[in-house]
Formats: sequence, structure tokens, C-alpha cells
Amino acid sequence: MKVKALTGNEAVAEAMRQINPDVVAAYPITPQTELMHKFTEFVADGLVDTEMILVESEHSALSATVGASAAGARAMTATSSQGLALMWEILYIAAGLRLPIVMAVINRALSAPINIHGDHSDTMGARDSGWIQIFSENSQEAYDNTIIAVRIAEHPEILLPVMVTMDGFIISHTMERVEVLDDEVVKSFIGEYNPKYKLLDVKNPVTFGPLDLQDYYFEHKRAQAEAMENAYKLIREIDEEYYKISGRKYAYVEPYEIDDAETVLISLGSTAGTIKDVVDELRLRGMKVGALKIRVYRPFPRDEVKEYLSNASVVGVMDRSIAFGSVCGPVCLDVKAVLQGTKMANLPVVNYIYGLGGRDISPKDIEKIFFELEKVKITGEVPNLPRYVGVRGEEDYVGEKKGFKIKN
Amino acid sequence: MSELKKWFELPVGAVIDEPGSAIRYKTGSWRTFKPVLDKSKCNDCLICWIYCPDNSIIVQDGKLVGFDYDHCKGCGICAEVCPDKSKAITMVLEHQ
Amino acid sequence: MAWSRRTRRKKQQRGFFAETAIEEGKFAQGFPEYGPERMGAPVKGFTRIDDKPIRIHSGIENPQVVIVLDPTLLEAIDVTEGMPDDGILIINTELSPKEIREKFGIKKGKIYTVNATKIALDTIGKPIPNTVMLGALIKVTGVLDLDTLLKNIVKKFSRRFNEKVVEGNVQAIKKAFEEVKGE
Amino acid sequence: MANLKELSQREVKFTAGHRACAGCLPAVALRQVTLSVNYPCVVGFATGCMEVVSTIFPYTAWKVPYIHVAFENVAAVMSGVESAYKALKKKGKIDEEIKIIAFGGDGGTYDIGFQALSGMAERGHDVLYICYNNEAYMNTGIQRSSATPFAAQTSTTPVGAVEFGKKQFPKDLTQIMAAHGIPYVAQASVHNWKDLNMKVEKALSIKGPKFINILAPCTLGWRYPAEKGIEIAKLAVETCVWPLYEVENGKYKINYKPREKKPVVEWLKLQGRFSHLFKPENQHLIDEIQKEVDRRWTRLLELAGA
Repeated sequence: MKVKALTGNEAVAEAMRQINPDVVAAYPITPQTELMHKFTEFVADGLVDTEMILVESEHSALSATVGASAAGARAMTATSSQGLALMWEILYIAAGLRLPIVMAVINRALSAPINIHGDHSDTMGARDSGWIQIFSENSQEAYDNTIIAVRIAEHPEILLPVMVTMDGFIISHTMERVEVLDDEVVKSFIGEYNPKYKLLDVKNPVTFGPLDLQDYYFEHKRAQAEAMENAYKLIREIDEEYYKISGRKYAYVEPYEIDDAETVLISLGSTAGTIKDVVDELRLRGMKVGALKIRVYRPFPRDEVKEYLSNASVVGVMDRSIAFGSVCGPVCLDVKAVLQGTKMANLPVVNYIYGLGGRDISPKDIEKIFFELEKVKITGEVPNLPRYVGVRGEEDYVGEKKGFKIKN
Repeated sequence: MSELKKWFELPVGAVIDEPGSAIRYKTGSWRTFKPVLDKSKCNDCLICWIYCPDNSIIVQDGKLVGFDYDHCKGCGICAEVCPDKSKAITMVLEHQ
Repeated sequence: MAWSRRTRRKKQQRGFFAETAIEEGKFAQGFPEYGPERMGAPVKGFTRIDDKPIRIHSGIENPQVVIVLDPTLLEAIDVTEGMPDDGILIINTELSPKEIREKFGIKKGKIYTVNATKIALDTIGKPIPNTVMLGALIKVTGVLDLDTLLKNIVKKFSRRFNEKVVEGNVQAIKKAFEEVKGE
Repeated sequence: MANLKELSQREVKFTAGHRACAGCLPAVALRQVTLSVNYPCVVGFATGCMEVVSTIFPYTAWKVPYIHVAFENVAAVMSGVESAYKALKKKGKIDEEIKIIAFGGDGGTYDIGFQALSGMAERGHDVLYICYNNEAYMNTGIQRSSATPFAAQTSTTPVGAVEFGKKQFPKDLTQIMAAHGIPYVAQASVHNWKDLNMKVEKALSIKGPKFINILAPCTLGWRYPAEKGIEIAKLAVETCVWPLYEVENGKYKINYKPREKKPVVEWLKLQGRFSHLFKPENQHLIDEIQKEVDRRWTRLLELAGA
């Protein structure tokens, strides 16, 4: 084990160096670029055996990764934002073909207007594409999750692609302390990749990607849903194994000061760390607040979320993206869905949309959210629409103090 | 045709692990006309064989021996390309 | 927090201070402010250092230390914005702290100056004050150990630059460490 | 080069039981190509007629490893397969010599898959790309593609009171691929199996990206009786609508020069998609086609120094 100062991008590149994938295909997009700069340096220095394919688009990046994976190779890629959007078609195919691809997604806002900074719109757009999604709070987690993801993806009872995400710039470009495992430890943890079906096994030819008609498509999709269920059962075991080699314990969710918390704030990614600081601060002031970080977002940790909310009196859910036209943001939808039909069905849940396009979320903003949740707890008045945090003009809208008119 | 399988009985990722299984799917029923060979006129030039879309001209040791009526769709290309000097293949209505 | 102008090497702006802190066993974060601006645009870089893990991931609004790499920025920007009254301001300039305070009407904080550009010219041969300022920063804050920083600089720079450039940088940092002046 | 007797004794890679139309010449092209491949191989397909008809679950007409991913990306997918092959070979996990072959129709090659194809060629992957060109989107119901001939009727270029079919001449993709400077580019036709066999064999003997564009008439889309396809393919070559040629390391070679170049009308008149051209008021369209065919043929003769 070694301590290194690495940005999120560098941390994932370091993990990829240790994984030593057979094939990596990538196309540049900010803020993913530095990850690939670093990785191609490893290729240039002969520190990996990887065949690097510098493709002409993200669509081809994932397509080539799919081809390599189906061929029997361990294959990886990385992208952000528009790049992930361009991959959209192939995301579903990679999952449907059950190819254990690991992809780093450096979260960035989606156009229009164009914006290069961090939010979760890109990953949330792919949340139901059949990929496992793991969010990283910091560079350390980005590193650890990347290595764990290989094992999750390739587990014979799972065989699904995995996205490991981190917030663009906020994590990808922030240099932090990262504990890096020894190369040999990683190598033996991930093991050799030897899939049952591979194109390059010319003596046992198989057909990948046939046409399914009404008589088979549904069965294949049902089997795919089961793979996600298996992931939900098995990720726990792989996390446990990783704990043994690293001393770092990961779970589907990470509760913080939640045991006696009456007010719980749920979040994903880098904001979870900032929330912890605010929780400490408010606890010093005697407030019974806590936080719940969702690390594995797909499959959604339904039992854990239910369990950790069982003592709460009010819940806030932070969404760093908008589900346009829906009743609330995507994470909030999931949280509400798991509470539905339980004795917590009437638990007040307030949705906070924040940080779009990289808008900073400060401890002060989070404090305000906790104070508002306290108010909701006392008054019982639950806003039924998402609250937009840190948007100019929002106070006028909510208070309806001033007449406002949208200019078109 | 095989019985339809349940979702947990299928190979992972919709792969087909039986190479060339299509041979079990019979397309012969598509035919209206069928090719008939007059072996006495055939000189085994195999022109019909190379132009058959359905791999339905049976050749053994370089000799044309007949048609795979399980798969022949009756397109008539074989009769059409059969050289003028031999005209060993003719198309006849299926049930005659 | 460091104010500078965008150069092609974004990395150095955040890198070495946080990196050295981490290698000393501390916890640190170094991150730049990113924008589409190209070379020459004013740009901020941030560093957090602590003895315990740093969990916060938001921008720095109240920097305890502000470093200004390009003195012309003082004309355009209030670099002390958000800085607490007992904050520290380290400026690359040939002027003294007193002259700076008067010229720009700075009311708060403690001002330090060092002529990093001249030091850079004398030692590295190019007017790049970035690494030079680290010497001043270490002297003023005492947060890090000078030797560890120098060792790190040698390690990192040796990969990309020749011996002369590496040694120049080492000398520059030492010089800035010695020459930085307070009020 | 193999003769028919030899070819007939090779193992079939693409079997019967596929569900192409009766008289499908793209299916003949696949048979001819795969019979010419005397190596272990992996094939990839762009979405299209041949992909759909050959792999309807649980049946596959393929006796070699096969992958289909999507419409526009077979060149990228096979770039990945080829890279995996290189990586695994380097690691000693594979020792056979395996050929990587990508197939696409004209829609998947000329149009939606063009970027991926261009990328594959530029990066130099050791892949043979075969376009089976039936000059329209036959799989989705005969819509025009950039390979569709001038004045041809398709579902999206119908002949009407003011329109005469497709308004543009086809993109010359073979030339575009030659301009990539890859080691081997060729045009072939399904009627000339010998020439096609020679080209596939030659392409596979060369390292790097290779492109072969095979004209494969479609009975449904071109509107001719099923048995007439071979004759129509032959006429495309005899009229110089579809010359057979190769570009090997930049050097052009015309493989077949008709002794007497037939007028293009002989090719047009056998196909229902051109039937409207034979109204007297449309004679000028035939003249335009003839002019363009002549221009392209003359240009090709120049390139080949012939």
C-alpha cells in the first residue's frame, strides 16, 4: 500500500494501470480527458499490455469496447456527458449482450446550453440502461470502485457492465490523498478473465447479437433483470473481499450519524462529503441530523434505504439533475418508490435539485436545507415540488412575494 | 422446431451456442416452383452451386447430385444460370 | 488560494503544494477553477490542508492564505474578497508589503511580498513564478517542510526537464524562502 | 485461386435455413465470400437484411463466430475484436491465425456506418470490410441510400407528378475508401465469382484495412424476377455502371474491360425501379445516366492508366 497524491482522473487511470485491461478504447471529452492522458502515458511507457484504440467518436469507443469484450478480452473505456449520450444506443446493447465492461463516467452536465462542469444529468439519463452504477465520493473511492467494478462486472452470475462515476472537476481534477494497493494485490484480486463465450474461440463458434422476435425477446430481458437482482445480492460479497485486501469497507449506502437522526439528507457523489461536515457542525448545535450516501445507485439499494430511514421524521433527497416533467428528481423518485407501501409511506420527503452545471454547493447551502427540513418536520407542511437550491430568482418564486413573469 | 425455452434456460446474453442451427429451420415450404435435374445433361460445371443463395445444390466429390428440398426456396437461379448447351435444370410447379 | 493567469500547464497551479502535503502524511486537496478561457485569463487555484481527512468538496470562499502570482491582477480584481481579517496575502512583486498596501488600499490581512519573477529569471532563466512562490508560501505559513517540497520538485521535474531546469527551480524556491518579506 | 470443385469441398460457414428472399443475391455474395475465406475467422455484421435473416433466435446460419451490435458501428466493433485478438495473441492466449471480417449493406456502410468505417481504415486495423451493396435500405423497405442510382424509384423517392425518383447520383464509396490510402480496395460483383474469390483471397493475404464493395442485386428492391439477378449483375459490369477494379497500394487495376461497352439502357430496362424512364418524356434522364456512367468510366481508365 502506498499513499499518492492523485486527482480523481489520475486515481482511475492508476487503477486501470493495475487492472491492465487487454483493450481500452476512448475518445476525448472534458473532463474525462486527463484520465486518458494519464492512461496513454502508461501505454507509451510500456507499463500496461493494453491495445489502445483511439477511436473517432464515443459511439465507436463503446462499440469497440463491446467488440473487444465479446471477443474475450477485458475491455474498458471512459467518458463524460455528451459522450455518454452518444453512447446511449450501445449502452443498452452492452448490457443486453451481458458484457462485463467497466467504464469510468466523469459526470458532467448535458447540453444545451453547453457546459463542461459537474452534474449528474449524463449518468441519470443512463440509469435504466442495464448498467450497474457506482458513485464515488472522492478520488479514493473512484480508485477503489474501479477495481471492485471489474469483479462485479465479471461475476458469472452478474455479467453486466458497470459505470463508475465521479463528479466532473470536483473530483476528477482535485488532487487528493489516495491509498494505492500494490500491483500484485490488485492483480490477484481481479484474477484472470476467461468468459464462457468468446468470439475468438474459433473452435466453439457462437453467435452474438441475434434478432429476437416476440417469442424470445421478453425471456432474454427477464434474464437480464435477474442479473441485476444477482448484482444486488452479490456486490456485498465482493465489497467484503475488497475490505480484506484494502481495509476499506464499502457498502451499497453509507449512513452518517443516522442512528438517532430525525432529519436525514440523502445524496450521491462528492456532495456527500460536504454534507458530513455540515452534519458534524449541526450536531454540535444539538440538531439530530444525519446523512445517507448512496454509493451503488443501480441496482438501487432498496432494503438499505428503507432500513436507514426507519427512524427518520423527515427526509431530504439531493438530486444533481432534473427529471423533466416528472414529479421530482430521479434519486427522489427511487427513494419515494421504496417507501411506498411501507409504514413509512407518509414520511415527509423533500426533493432538492442542486448543483447543475457545476454550480458550487457550499456548507451554507446544505445548512439551509437542514433548517428547512427541520421546519417541515415541525409544521408538517411538505413541499410537493422539487426545491431548486442556489438558483437566482427561486426565492421570489417560492415566496410568491413578487409577481414574476417568465420572459420568452 | 424445438419447444420454446423458459427465461432461465437460455444462454447468457442471447448468444446462440449451436453453430449453424439454422439448418434445422426448413425454408423448403416457401417454394412454388422446384428445380428438377436431368443428370444425363449435367456436366457438373457447378455454376448453379456457386449462385444458389440457399446452399441447396448438393455436391459430392465435385459432382452435382441433387437439391436440398428442405431449404430450396425455388428461386430458379440454378435453372437460369445452367449453361445453354446443357440446360440440365428445369423449374416445375411444386406439386406436379 | 492562488490567483494567477492561465498558462498551458494547468497542473502546476494546484499540484505541488497539495502533493507535498500528502506526501508528508497530511490530508490535502488541490484543485483549480476551470473555465474555457485560454492563456492569459485570470484564474484561481485552491488548496486545502488538514491533519484529518478532508470531506468537504465545495469551492473555497474564505481563504486563509491568498497568493497572487501576477501583480497586475491586483489592478483588476479584489484578491482579498472573502479573506478573513487575519488572513495572509503573498504577492509576487518588486514592491514592499507597505507599498502594496498603500497603492491598492488593502485594508485587511497580513501582506508578504517576494519578487518571484526576478528570482525565476535569475535561476530558471524564464519568468515563471509559479513554483518559486512555493518557497515564500512555506516560509510564511510553516505548513510544510521545505526539504520535502524540494525533494518532490526534483522527483517530478526530473521526468520532464533537464538537470539545469530542475536545479534552477530548486534554487528559486530556496531563494524565495529566504527573500520573502512581511510587514 | 480455387476452382468450383475445390470450393465445393470446403466447409460451409454460412448455411441454409437463413430467411433471405428466394433469389437473394446478397446471400449469394455471403456464400461466395465465406467460401473464399480459407482461414479461421470472426465475422461481424451491421444491422441489415443479411444480419436479420441469418440470425433469428434460436437459429443462426453462421458456423463461424459472429457478432452483430448495431447499424452504424460494425467497423468499430470489429476494430475492437481485432485489438482483442492482438492483445490476446501477445499474451499467448491465442495461437491460431484468425481473420477478422466485417460486413455491412450499403446503408450501414455508405451512410450511417461511414464514420466508423473511415475511422477503422485510418487507424489501420487488420480487418477486411465487405459491403454488400444492393443500392438501397432493403431491410427497412427499400428507402433510398447514398448508394441508390440516379432516377431509381424507392419508397422514399417515389415517382410522382413532379418527381422522377432519386435526384442524385450515388456516392462513389470505393473511390473514397481508396482515398484513405489503405493497402487494398476493390469493387466486385456477385455474378463474377472467380474475380470475387480472387479479391477476397488477395485481401486476406494483406495486413491492414481492406475494403471490398460487392454489387449484389435485390429482387425485391430492383424489381426483377428472382431468377434474373445474376444477369442483371453481369449487365451492370458490361455497361460499366459497376466496373470491376482493384486499388492495391494506390495502384489502380481494372479487372474486366468489356470488349464492347453496352449502353446503360440494357441494364435499366430489366429493372422495375427504372420503368418510368422508358416514357418518352424521360429519355433525357437515361441520357444523363449514360453521360455520368461514361464520365466515371473514363475517369477510372485514366486512374488505371489504361
